[in-house]
Amino acid sequence: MLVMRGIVKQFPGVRALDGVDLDVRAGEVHCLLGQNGAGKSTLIKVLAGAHRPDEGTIELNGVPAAPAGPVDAIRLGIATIYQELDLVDGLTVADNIFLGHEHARLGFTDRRAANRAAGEVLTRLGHPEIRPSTEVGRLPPAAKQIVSMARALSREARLIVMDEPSAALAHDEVANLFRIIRDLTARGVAVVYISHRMEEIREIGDRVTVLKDGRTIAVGLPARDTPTSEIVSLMTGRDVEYVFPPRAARPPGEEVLRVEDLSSPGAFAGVSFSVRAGEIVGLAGLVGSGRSEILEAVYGARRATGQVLVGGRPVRRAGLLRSVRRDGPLRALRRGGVVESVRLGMGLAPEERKAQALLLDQSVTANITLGGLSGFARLGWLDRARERAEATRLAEALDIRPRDPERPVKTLSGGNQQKAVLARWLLGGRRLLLLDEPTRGVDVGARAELYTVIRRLAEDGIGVLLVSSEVPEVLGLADRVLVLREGTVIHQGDARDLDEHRVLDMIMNGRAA
Amino acid sequence: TSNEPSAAPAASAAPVPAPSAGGNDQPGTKVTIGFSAPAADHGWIAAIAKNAEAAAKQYTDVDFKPVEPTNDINQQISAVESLIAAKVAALVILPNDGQQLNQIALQATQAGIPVVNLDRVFPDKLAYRTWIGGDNYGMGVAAGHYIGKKLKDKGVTNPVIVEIQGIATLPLTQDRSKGFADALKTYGFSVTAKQDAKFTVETGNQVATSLLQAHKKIDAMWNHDDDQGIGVLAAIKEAGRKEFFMVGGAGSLNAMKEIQSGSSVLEATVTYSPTMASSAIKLARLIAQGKGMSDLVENQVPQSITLASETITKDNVEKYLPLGFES
Amino acid sequence: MAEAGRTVAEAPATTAAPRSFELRHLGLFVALALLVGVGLLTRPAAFATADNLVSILSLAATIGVITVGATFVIIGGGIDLSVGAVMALASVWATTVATQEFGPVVMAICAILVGTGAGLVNGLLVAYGRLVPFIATLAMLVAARGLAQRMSDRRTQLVRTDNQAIVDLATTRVLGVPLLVYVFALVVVLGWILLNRTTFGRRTYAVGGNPEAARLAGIDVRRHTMLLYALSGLCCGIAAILIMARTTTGSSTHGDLYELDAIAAVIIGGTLLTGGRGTIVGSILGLLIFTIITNLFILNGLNTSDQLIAKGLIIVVAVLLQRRNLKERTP
Amino acid sequence: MAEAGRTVAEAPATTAAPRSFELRHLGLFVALALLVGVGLLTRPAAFATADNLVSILSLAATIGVITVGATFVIIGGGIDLSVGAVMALASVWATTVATQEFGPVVMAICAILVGTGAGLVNGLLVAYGRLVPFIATLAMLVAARGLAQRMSDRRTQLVRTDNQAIVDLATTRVLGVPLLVYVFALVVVLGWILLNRTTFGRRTYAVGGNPEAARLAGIDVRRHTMLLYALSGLCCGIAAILIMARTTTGSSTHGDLYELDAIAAVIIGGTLLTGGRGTIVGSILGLLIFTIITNLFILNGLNTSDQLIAKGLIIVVAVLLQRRNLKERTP
Ligand SMILES: Nc1ncnc2c1ncn2[C@@H]1O[C@H](COP(=O)(O)OP(=O)(O)OP(=O)(O)O)[C@@H](O)[C@H]1O
Ligand SMILES: Nc1ncnc2c1ncn2[C@@H]1O[C@H](COP(=O)(O)OP(=O)(O)OP(=O)(O)O)[C@@H](O)[C@H]1O
Ligand SMILES: [Mg+2]
Ligand SMILES: [Mg+2]
Repeated sequence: MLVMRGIVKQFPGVRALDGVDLDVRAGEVHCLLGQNGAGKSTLIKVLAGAHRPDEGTIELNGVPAAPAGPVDAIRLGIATIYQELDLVDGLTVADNIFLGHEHARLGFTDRRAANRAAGEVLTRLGHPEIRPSTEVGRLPPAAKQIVSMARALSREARLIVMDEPSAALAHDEVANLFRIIRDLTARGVAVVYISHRMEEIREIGDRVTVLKDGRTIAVGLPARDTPTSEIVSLMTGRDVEYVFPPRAARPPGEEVLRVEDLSSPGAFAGVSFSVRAGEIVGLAGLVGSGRSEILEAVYGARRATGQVLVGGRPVRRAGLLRSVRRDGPLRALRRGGVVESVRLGMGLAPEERKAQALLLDQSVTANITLGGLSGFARLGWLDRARERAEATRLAEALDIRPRDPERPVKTLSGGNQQKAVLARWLLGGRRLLLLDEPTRGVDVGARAELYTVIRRLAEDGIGVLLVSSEVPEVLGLADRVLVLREGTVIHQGDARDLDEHRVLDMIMNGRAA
Repeated sequence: TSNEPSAAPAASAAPVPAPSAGGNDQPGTKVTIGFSAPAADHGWIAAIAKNAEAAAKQYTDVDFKPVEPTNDINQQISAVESLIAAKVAALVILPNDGQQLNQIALQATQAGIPVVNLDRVFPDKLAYRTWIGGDNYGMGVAAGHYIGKKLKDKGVTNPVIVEIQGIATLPLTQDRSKGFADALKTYGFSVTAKQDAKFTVETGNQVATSLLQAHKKIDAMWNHDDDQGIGVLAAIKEAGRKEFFMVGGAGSLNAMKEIQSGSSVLEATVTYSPTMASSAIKLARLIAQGKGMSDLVENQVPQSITLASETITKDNVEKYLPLGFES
Repeated sequence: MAEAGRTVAEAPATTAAPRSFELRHLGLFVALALLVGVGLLTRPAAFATADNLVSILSLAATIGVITVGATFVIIGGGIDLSVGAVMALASVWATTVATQEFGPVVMAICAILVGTGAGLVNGLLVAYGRLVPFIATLAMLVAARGLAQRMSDRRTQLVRTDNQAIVDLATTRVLGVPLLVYVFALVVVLGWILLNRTTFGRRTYAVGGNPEAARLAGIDVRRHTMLLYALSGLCCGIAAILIMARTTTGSSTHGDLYELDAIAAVIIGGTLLTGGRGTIVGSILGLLIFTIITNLFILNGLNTSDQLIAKGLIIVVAVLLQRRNLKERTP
Repeated sequence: MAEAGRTVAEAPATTAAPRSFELRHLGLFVALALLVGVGLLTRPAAFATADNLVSILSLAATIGVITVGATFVIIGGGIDLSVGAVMALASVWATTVATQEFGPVVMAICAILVGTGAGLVNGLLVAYGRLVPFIATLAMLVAARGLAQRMSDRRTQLVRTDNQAIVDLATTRVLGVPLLVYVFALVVVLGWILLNRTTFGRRTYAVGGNPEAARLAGIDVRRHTMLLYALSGLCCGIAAILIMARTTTGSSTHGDLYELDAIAAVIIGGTLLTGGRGTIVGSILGLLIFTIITNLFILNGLNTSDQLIAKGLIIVVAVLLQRRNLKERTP
């Protein structure tokens, strides 16, 4: 039904697409795979009319159809869920869903009809609780993702493109998403699906196209029968073992963080735990179970009652993994003091990279060094050479591409932006890292590298508090796991004693293990 | 603040003859006089407001009621409306723009409130009872004659004469320029270059700085306003220019002192005295009380009074010093 | 499966019910009430009269119409500095000898066309010329004033007596209220409907809140942006008619610094300068606060300097009262 | 770590070198060059003299100093409308009878303290009072002008002859250039260093570009914001000294509409009003463009109305010339 041939897209300084081919059949789920920066998002933006291709042809049902703009693409029956949330915060859910094709007569909107229709779409998506009249800016990220989907579904589309729709979703939500996708394909709608999660591809995908460095290197592989290792090696050009690094043999050191009876009305209550030096503690739970809020409260970025005690001040010495003084008593953290948290050696890699972490206009270097600027300065005077050297080293360590530390972060692909966020806190001088969905949007190869890096950090005596919606990730990486449900800790214990099934059982049904 | 007696003598309050002999100043029926003028961000306007207030203070039978001065015409209309609503006995109005306030002055008159029009004139004679103001055209003429005569006496031909105006959009500016040009014409001269400033020290300074660059040799300069004149003089000093002489306008204390010292290029200034505000209040009081001017034969206050623009030079500056207003 | 996903938005849905109208503007109403209280205390006889109320509304009318247009532009993520100058230009053009020949209706149409035209030029420069709105409209401010001065030869142009119909807008009263107040009210109501009940309004929020998202949703962001400026220009044209009525003149000096006042009213009213959020009602309340402050000063005969100081303080207090609405989401 | 398959991505890295200084400001230089060309053509004798150049720099000095402060505030995501009024207040305070008793040094210190103090109040209101910058600094504008009028009793206050040292800044020349131009240059250089070579500068970009990210990265966003306004106030204090030197007076009328000029210069120079991006060099070039335009007009004896029209057009053309730098990321 859709045929794209030899698509080329050139950005200043980057050939993002260098002759890409794509064939999609009606009623199939076509998966698009590739490393971070391979060109997936760019390709679908070309398809959606958001970018004009420099070369190449697009045919829809045998008719040449190169969308001249988003309006055109929509008219051609192509709906898109973009990787970066593209909602208008100031408008309601219903307004967002029908933006551009409002329920209106002679320009006058019919609010009631819009709300009703929005409610229907949301119900179809399994989320009748998202009220159409709520302002989108007040929704948590997961709900926004649902609204984005509702928006794509509200158009009578023949082809729906989904760019990493599951990145902001937890396990159960993904299942829900798949139900909807099956629904769509059964009605003959084609779906182009992008994800970095292999098991999803295997579950929902029909065929796979693999992109690498802006070129198609494999077309129409059967999604279910192609071995993961083959796909991964196609994507990365090497064999990656998708395994978690071994846990440390040494027992963890002294406490770097103790949280006592932390509560925040409406988000979580009575949370107590501790993190020791060299230990990775994972937080598992559904989206909305309050994990991000706990991290923020611990970090001092959100009001909460209870106590947070943090280990002594770190020694400031630049260097990736060796920089922490391991002594010093715990001290109570002043509430609302992010500045103090950072001074005491904490670092938070937040959940929404664009809104909470990145300076989009600034260079990769400036983004990486933002958290530890004073480490490169004497009396406020920056040592720019040292700054750049450190940033370059980290960018290499995390394989941030393109390998140009002066490039503005906004021109990086989503996954590479995420790596830049992480790099900020790997700069050194940290005792305790709070990582909120650190691998969101990161490709398989880089993910394995990230795991190694996080484990090495722990081995060097840093405490890590990890939030991830991917249960295997929590179980594989963490030493200890806290299971959250509706803002309370329902289980706390060694990761080795748990398996995915039990954790899912707990977070869904609230049954303590 | 403005009526501390110590501040008054040399400066703001015009020397009004002490209320005594003449029947005019004898206390009469108690009257409320409303007063509206542009916002005082200028020495001359400030002096107007102060003089009006000081004049009113002299009379026990006058209740002075000023409203918020503003430079926004829309708000001045509103201010006058509030005075009409308060049913004052007489109104003294110095409009931001006579034409634009005409309508509201007419309303006041129709409501039976006599309006004393101060300085900027209402086009419609029905809108006011009496007008008192300076002679802008005459001011230009005075400056033109001073400069023309002096250059003629020096025997200069084709002189470079520079004019620095005030706010270009005010009719008074256009009148002054016209008078200046007309007077110069009688000597066969004309203005070489003119630019408008905005009646502030800073704009005077800016405009003069560039004008001095544009004309490397100047014979004479007329600056419409002594307030902005301070900035003009600073620019002249900074550029170290001495080859020409300058005439000011309005008659501020500073300008008079400069003239007196004889050390700067400022040789003369032509007056446009803010004392007119004191007189306006007096007239309003007389009208409201139904009196005439005791020095005149007529029973009623005249319909219009135009002040003469006088030329102050080193020779007569002593006499004017007490009338100078602080810029 | 479906039930499992229920938690996604539950909490916000219940705790964060959309703030109702009254609540959203509560701070503004409190500020207004305080000012009225001050008025009643200090000048009981003069302040609370119907006459004074009408006077306040007449004073607010001209800039109020402009504020409606400015609200659209600012919600749409732009800014229009040229409003005062464009109004002046429209008033001058409408009162030229040539235009006045054709009578009051043509004068009004002329003012509206000139205003809309200038707004359209702003819109073209911003939307298609890709100039930063601040600069494009600043250029328009400067040029429109220059043009107005040139057309009028820097003189104030009186509305001729045979075109008195224009002036009647200010002098004719219906139910004790001058016609121009009705015009003001009409513009506010139409503006409110346009912003809240039409696709144009919804799209304005989208264009201002997230232009990229708007574009991807198939909205012609450029065209919309252009229309917003044209709308602002249209409001300036209407305001020009009102100022001609009130002052009986067209003049290049009309509307000096209106841009600051209009923008301030819009922002006090809770519209974000970054776009995407805001209300007409808030803007009008903000404007009324400013106008009443001025009126109170006039009534109390405060001297100018003290007025300025007091005004500064009052602005701060008024905004602190509704800080919750205005505070940015950053710390 | 991983070596294979990197070639494609690496190649582009070399071509996408950060745009160099010259390139970034190319448009501005072209616009400047054009203006200079016009000057040479129309008034060859008067324009290209050293004297006139010095004149232009002297004219630009006062507002130039303020522009440096405004650049910081705007890059930091704020706006400061109070600059002109604060400068006026500082100039008035420094020229009161009481202050003048203590001689020129105390006068200068007084101006700087008043400026910084007012800036600090702005900063407190914005950072801790959470007022929208536009409103907080508008309130300061109004209040500072009122206070200046009150202190000076609306009179122009002359610098006494025994404090002539202040005025000497404008009249004493070193290498043919008045001292105040050196002061201006010094402020620009220090500002450039602060913005580009220190953590303070880097944090300014962060605070303006994404305040939430800055906060989560451990920057005390509020304190930083407060300091930015204080810095702007400090620049106003320095500017007050320069304006006293140039006009030999302190006056509440000084610095009228400086806020618009300074912001316009900053934006023409490529700084985004939304914060997070911008340069000092761009702002100064923008300012010089404005100053030269005015100078050219006066040299050519253009009348103000035509000046205004021409200025509007030139602004548009100048910005179109460097559109690439200014265009927003939205369509
Ligand atoms: N607007 C832009 N300007 C310059 N370069 C860009 C722009 N958008 C994308 N690129 C570059 O194009 C390449 C492809 O990016 P794209 O976003 O398509 O990757 P992706 O496959 O979606 O990666 P990810 O899995 O991380 O989302 C990257 O090198 C990226 O840096
Ligand atoms: N902007 C908001 N307004 C009101 N409530 C919110 C807001 N954001 C989140 N919440 C609520 O706070 C709680 C935690 O939400 P959140 O989605 O951040 O949890 P989470 O466990 O961190 O999930 P995830 O890891 O996917 O972010 C939920 O009850 C959510 O509904
Ligand atoms: Mg992508
Ligand atoms: Mg979260």
